[in-house]
Amino acid sequence: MKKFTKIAISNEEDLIMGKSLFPVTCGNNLTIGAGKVYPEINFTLPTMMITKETIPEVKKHYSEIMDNILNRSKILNIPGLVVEFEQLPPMTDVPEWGAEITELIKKELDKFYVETGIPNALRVTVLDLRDADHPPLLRTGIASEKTISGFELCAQAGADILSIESVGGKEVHDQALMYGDLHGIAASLGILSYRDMGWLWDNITSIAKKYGCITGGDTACGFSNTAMQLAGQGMLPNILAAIDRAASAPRSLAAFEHGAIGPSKDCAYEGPIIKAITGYPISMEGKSSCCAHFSPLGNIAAAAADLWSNESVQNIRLLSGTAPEAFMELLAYDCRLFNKAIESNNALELRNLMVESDVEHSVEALILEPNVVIEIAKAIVNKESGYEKTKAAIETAYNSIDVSLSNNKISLSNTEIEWMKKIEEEISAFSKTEEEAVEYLEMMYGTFFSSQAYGL
Amino acid sequence: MKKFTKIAISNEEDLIMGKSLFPVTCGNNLTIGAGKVYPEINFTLPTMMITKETIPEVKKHYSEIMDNILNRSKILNIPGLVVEFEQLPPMTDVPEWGAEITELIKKELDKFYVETGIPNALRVTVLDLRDADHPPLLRTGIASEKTISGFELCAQAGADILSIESVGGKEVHDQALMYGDLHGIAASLGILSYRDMGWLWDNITSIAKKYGCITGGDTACGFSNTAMQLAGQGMLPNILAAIDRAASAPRSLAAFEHGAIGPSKDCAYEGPIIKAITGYPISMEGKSSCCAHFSPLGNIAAAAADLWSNESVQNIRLLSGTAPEAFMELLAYDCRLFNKAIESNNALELRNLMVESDVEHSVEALILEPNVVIEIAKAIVNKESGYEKTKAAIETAYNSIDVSLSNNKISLSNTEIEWMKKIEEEISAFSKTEEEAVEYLEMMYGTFFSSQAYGL
Amino acid sequence: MNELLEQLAICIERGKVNLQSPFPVDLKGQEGADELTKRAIENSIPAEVILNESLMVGMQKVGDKFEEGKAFIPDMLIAAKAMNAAMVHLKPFFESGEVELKGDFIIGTVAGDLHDIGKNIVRMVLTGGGWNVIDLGTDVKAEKFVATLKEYPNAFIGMSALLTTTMMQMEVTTKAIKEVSPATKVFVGGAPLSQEFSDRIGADGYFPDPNKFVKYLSQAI
Amino acid sequence: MNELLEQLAICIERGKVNLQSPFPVDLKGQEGADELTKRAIENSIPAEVILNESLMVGMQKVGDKFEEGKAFIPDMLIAAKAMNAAMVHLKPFFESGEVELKGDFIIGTVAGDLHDIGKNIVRMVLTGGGWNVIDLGTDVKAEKFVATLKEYPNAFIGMSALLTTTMMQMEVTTKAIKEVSPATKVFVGGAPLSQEFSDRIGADGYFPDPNKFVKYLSQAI
Ligand code: B12
Ligand code: B12
Repeated sequence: MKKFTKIAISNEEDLIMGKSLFPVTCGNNLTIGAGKVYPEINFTLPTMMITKETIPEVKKHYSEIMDNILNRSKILNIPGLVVEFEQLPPMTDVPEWGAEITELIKKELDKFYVETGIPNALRVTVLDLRDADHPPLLRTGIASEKTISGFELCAQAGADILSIESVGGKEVHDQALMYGDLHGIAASLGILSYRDMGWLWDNITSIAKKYGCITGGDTACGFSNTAMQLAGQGMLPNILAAIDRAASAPRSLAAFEHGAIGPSKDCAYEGPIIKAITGYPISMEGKSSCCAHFSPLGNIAAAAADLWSNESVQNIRLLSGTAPEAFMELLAYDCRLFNKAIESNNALELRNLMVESDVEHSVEALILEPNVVIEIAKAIVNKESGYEKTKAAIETAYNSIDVSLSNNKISLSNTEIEWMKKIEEEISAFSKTEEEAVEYLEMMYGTFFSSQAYGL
Repeated sequence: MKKFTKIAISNEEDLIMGKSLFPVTCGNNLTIGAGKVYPEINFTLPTMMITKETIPEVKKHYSEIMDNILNRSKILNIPGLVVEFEQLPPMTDVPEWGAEITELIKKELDKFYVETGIPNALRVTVLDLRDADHPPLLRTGIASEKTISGFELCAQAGADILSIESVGGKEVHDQALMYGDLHGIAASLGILSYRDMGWLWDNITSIAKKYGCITGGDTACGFSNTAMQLAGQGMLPNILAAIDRAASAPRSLAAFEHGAIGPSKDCAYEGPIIKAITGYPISMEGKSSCCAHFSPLGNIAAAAADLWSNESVQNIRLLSGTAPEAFMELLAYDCRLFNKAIESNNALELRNLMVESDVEHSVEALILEPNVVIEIAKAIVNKESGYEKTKAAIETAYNSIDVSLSNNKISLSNTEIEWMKKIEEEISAFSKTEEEAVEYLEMMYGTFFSSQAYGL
Repeated sequence: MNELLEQLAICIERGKVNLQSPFPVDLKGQEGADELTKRAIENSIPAEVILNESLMVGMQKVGDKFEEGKAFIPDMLIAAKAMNAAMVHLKPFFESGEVELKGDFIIGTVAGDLHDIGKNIVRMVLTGGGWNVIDLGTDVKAEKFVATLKEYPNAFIGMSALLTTTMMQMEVTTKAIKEVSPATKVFVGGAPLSQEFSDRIGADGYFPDPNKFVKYLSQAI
Repeated sequence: MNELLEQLAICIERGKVNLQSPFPVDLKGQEGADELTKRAIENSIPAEVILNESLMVGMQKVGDKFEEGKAFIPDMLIAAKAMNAAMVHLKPFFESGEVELKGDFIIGTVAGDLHDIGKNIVRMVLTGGGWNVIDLGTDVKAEKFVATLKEYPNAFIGMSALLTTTMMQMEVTTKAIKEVSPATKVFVGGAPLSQEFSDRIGADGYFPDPNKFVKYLSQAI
């Protein structure tokens, strides 16, 4: 296990788009994080079933998508490209299907490279099937085996970058989130998720080594993006979602402690914290992912991005053409702007504009402000265990919000202010030790999770 | 008729986003072109028929769209908004339908203003029905009457800004374009379109005066955007499309000579030339309109925009929500960035990044480079008649391309270079007088148009 | 209203379960729903009065606040917890004729889909609205819905799906249900859906908003 | 190949109509398709040979260049003009047994829709591919398609639509056609369409690319 005891990027001016300390080279000659931001295009099926009978139709969709996005990439003369193939449940459930589609996409990318010389790489995101059981077994059982074999087969079939949106600890986090139980949130992320990430990423790393793939990274999508969605719909306080984001960083960092080297996953909005700590390149999504979900982070998300993604869009027709092709165009133009700024030494100015334009509107954006990111990153590396790191991240995030409130840098509704007080109280009542915290989880959420699944 | 004999914005640094010389105030307290860029959101129906029977369903779509975009506008705390209702053929064909939908939208906007205080305005774009006849009669006949009555009824029903994508001269321009006949292009735009615009906009202006609406402006959509689409699909040379863009500016300027005061129409990519000449605010669309059409102008289009639009998107479901709501979010974030740049005195830097990022990739973008825009604008105001203006615009555009080629600022395929020669030759053979040019049109395209329709 | 009942209503609304519960902060160390209900019974206030004039009033208030954007899901859940603590004491009094429920509602996320946050919220709102909710969880096959319907023949059915590739399971399931019981009403929800989709698959309605849905249901019966 | 025929092929490919025509610039003042065809006939080269070994070769070349992205629509149209100038002289020789066409093709933009640029391109490519195209123009009602089909009973039919609100006219029209003539093949095109849409409305195929469409048609007969 790799320990990050000090942060790689400590100057906030260096936490910037297109530049990482340890660029990653993969696929067809694509180097990520070395001075350019590339589009990472994502897509999914329209309304249809995936069964043995429909597999030919499924493949036809992926072929059509590839034709369209590569056509647009060529016309717009993009400098490089990552394509993400994010699997849907049946594609990992029958891992051969996932592998066949991986092969199909990879072939198209190889042909495209020969024809155009445009560097590219394929990220395959295997589906984490392991939460189908109640409580999830995670390390054992058929769902776990299939998930791992999904990685194996896709690596073999040509995946350049491996990723997953893993779910360990989510069964508890979901509950804690709904009750706004910050202690439960901290313990589920800092202990359960953190432990599962270690186990899972050791496995992924060894598969990646075997086939020469890149270990991209994971995302707290099921955790803090769920919180963000719920806050966006008025169901949770925004400050809780903001703090949940910070709390999820140690969990996502665990992938890197266990072999990941980036580019991290697009929907991991905790990416900048990971980048500050590790120096590895990250993928981010913002306004360009309006097709997949709404968010208060449209511009600020780009601040430190090395890849710029649209998260996902169905293969349906818009007026211009298919939706994947349309979003390919959007990403290409955003990246042109980022790269022109980098090239002309204006990246910092552009970054600051993007940051400032969102921070004044949202407490969730505040957490991604480069100086706040660096404070949280520092707090995390100073602590030993996953639980300690998570508590430190929460405290730092809370303090940043508190200070910004006093400075009138941001403003919150009275309902949210009430929650600030509640959160302050909860923080001061956090269990001191990991053992106590586990006891708390067992008392409150014992029926939802199995200790063995986490090696506890 | 108002004559523009010198250009309003002669310094290329002043041709910039969010700032016009003559801001326009309209609707619910919205001032356009006075230091902020606002979203102009556009939308259309999904696949369905418009008949008496479906009108209730049609209205339900528009209500749903309004609910969604206003909800997103409020969440993202936008500073102001223009909604464009662009009519579909049956809505002008039965002008009452268009008026009823206008009323429905306007009511929602008024309510939104009361609730949120966010300034807003409604642009109604009436459909130009006049090209249904062959050859088009334009000034007479039922199609013409209905088109004009569309304006009358919508103005009455609450439209704040009136616009149209008018079609005079298109019946000839379409033919000339397909043959790559630059002389035909120049004469159809400079004589036929220019004359029709005068007639049409006198009419629109008098209706606007009667009801206190703003006369927004017209667009050469059916002319140079058609050329851009065809060039984008490899059917026409890009340089021809680029030159056609410049050639269409005098035609679109005619609206302003006959009473328009902006904001000009979003799909009028000739907008910056109009803004340089008149000083009135303009609406533009770029990467944000990837839902409606592809283009080589994704970033540069924003350079001088006062409104920023998505052109059009069907009311269908994406993964995030409906497509109009998703594009509302996209526009809101782009505008946040523009406005933050303006606020912090960085607009010029941002503008230059957006300009430069596209110009190196496309000759069509080159025509929108601020210094080229100003040259073309100067050439136009120096000439007397529509035909002279158009020829001057073409020559100036051609020269700019030629110089940029020599400087290696842009590069073109050999096939395009061949066309440069052909175009040079054609320019030198243009008819000297308007009479000769009309004779040429009659000889080449006599069956397609009627001289009376243009008062010739 | 009696001062005690007023205070109890506040405990429900604010989610103050009992003396020990640390939240809300400003009520720390004070008695909660648990103690106050016990006391009300000791004071011989009739159970119906406690329920209708205090507990329900508190729940209603937090529900209203939620609709106005002045409370969140956790506030509602915690209020429900306080309510439960109170109900423990009232239960005996409702022994025979328990509070009447509006009806049965079977809910689940369709086969192949594990997204359940939306579904859980719908369940909560339905429960709060007085429905007896049978939650089949996630990844629920058509047969399971049908089998459960046999147990609760008058139930309404609600399905949730978040994936474009599981939406079509709703059609399969709706057909299976309507085959055995054409009169059963089937409702669908989930981010990628629309009314048009509901119509297409033969379901009885699409609702994006659980509160509006519950209101609609109440009127439907 | 004979030098004269080679030169003639070049005139077709490059769109050099006759001596007077100013384009292409580098052929200015030289003879064009008109003069060279006359000369070939004078030299007693058989009409079939002129057509097949020269004119068609030139057209083929510009077509190939277009597909490779090395020529544009105007290049094809101007080549077609040169071809027409040549054909004037060859027509008499084909008096009785004219060049055989592949078949009839009825095309039009559907009712309510005036977008015709795409449709015109399809027409051009079909004509170039040897089809007898009957172009009904824009805003074409179902009845008009049906009436024209009576005149050309073996024709294929192609419809174009660019608006989401006129797409459904394609269904109306397809139904009307299939009712009177179930065997008639109906094809659809236009930016907002898809194969799925074509299937849904009962048409026989959707083609975004006219060249691929013509190839498909040639194989279909
Ligand atoms: C959170 C989330 C997850 C969490 C789920 C946690 C959980 N326990 O549910 C996790 C991380 C596990 C997850 C996993 C996956 N997800 Co997911 N997920 C989301 C996300 C971000 C939010 C969903 C959510 O909870 N919203 C909040 C709730 C409150 O809203 P809601 O569900 O719509 O419900 C409301 C209404 O719809 C309504 N409602 C809902 N149901 C019903 C039923 C009735 C009867 C009624 C009346 C009303 C009603 O009421 C609710 C309250 O208002 C969405 C993004 C999005 N734009 O929606 C993606 C999303 C749905 N997921 C997506 C994908 C691809 C996946 C995965 C395949 C990812 C992967 N490769 O790993 C897996 C699939 C897992 C599986 N087998 O199902 C895609 C779907 C793409 C597609 N093709 O459809 C989305 C759109 C994200 C994206 N990529 O853009 N996901
Ligand atoms: C040019 C254009 C116009 C021109 C039309 C000029 C003309 N003579 O055709 C003008 C300005 C007149 C015009 C008017 C309108 N337009 Co218009 N227009 C366009 C534009 C920009 C390009 C269309 C085009 O010519 N493309 C180039 C050709 C070559 O492509 P194509 O038609 O798709 O054809 C190709 C293939 O599809 C295929 N094909 C086509 N037909 C067939 C048939 C068969 C059988 C086969 C096999 C293949 C095939 O082959 C072709 C060659 O590759 C589109 C934007 C877009 N994204 O498409 C909007 C667009 C189609 N128009 C739109 C609108 C709204 C309108 C108006 C209502 C605007 C208004 N309010 O004034 C009016 C309606 C007029 C009417 N009654 O029909 C919308 C449609 C929205 C919707 N709801 O569907 C679009 C999408 C623009 C937008 N707003 O986003 N338009």
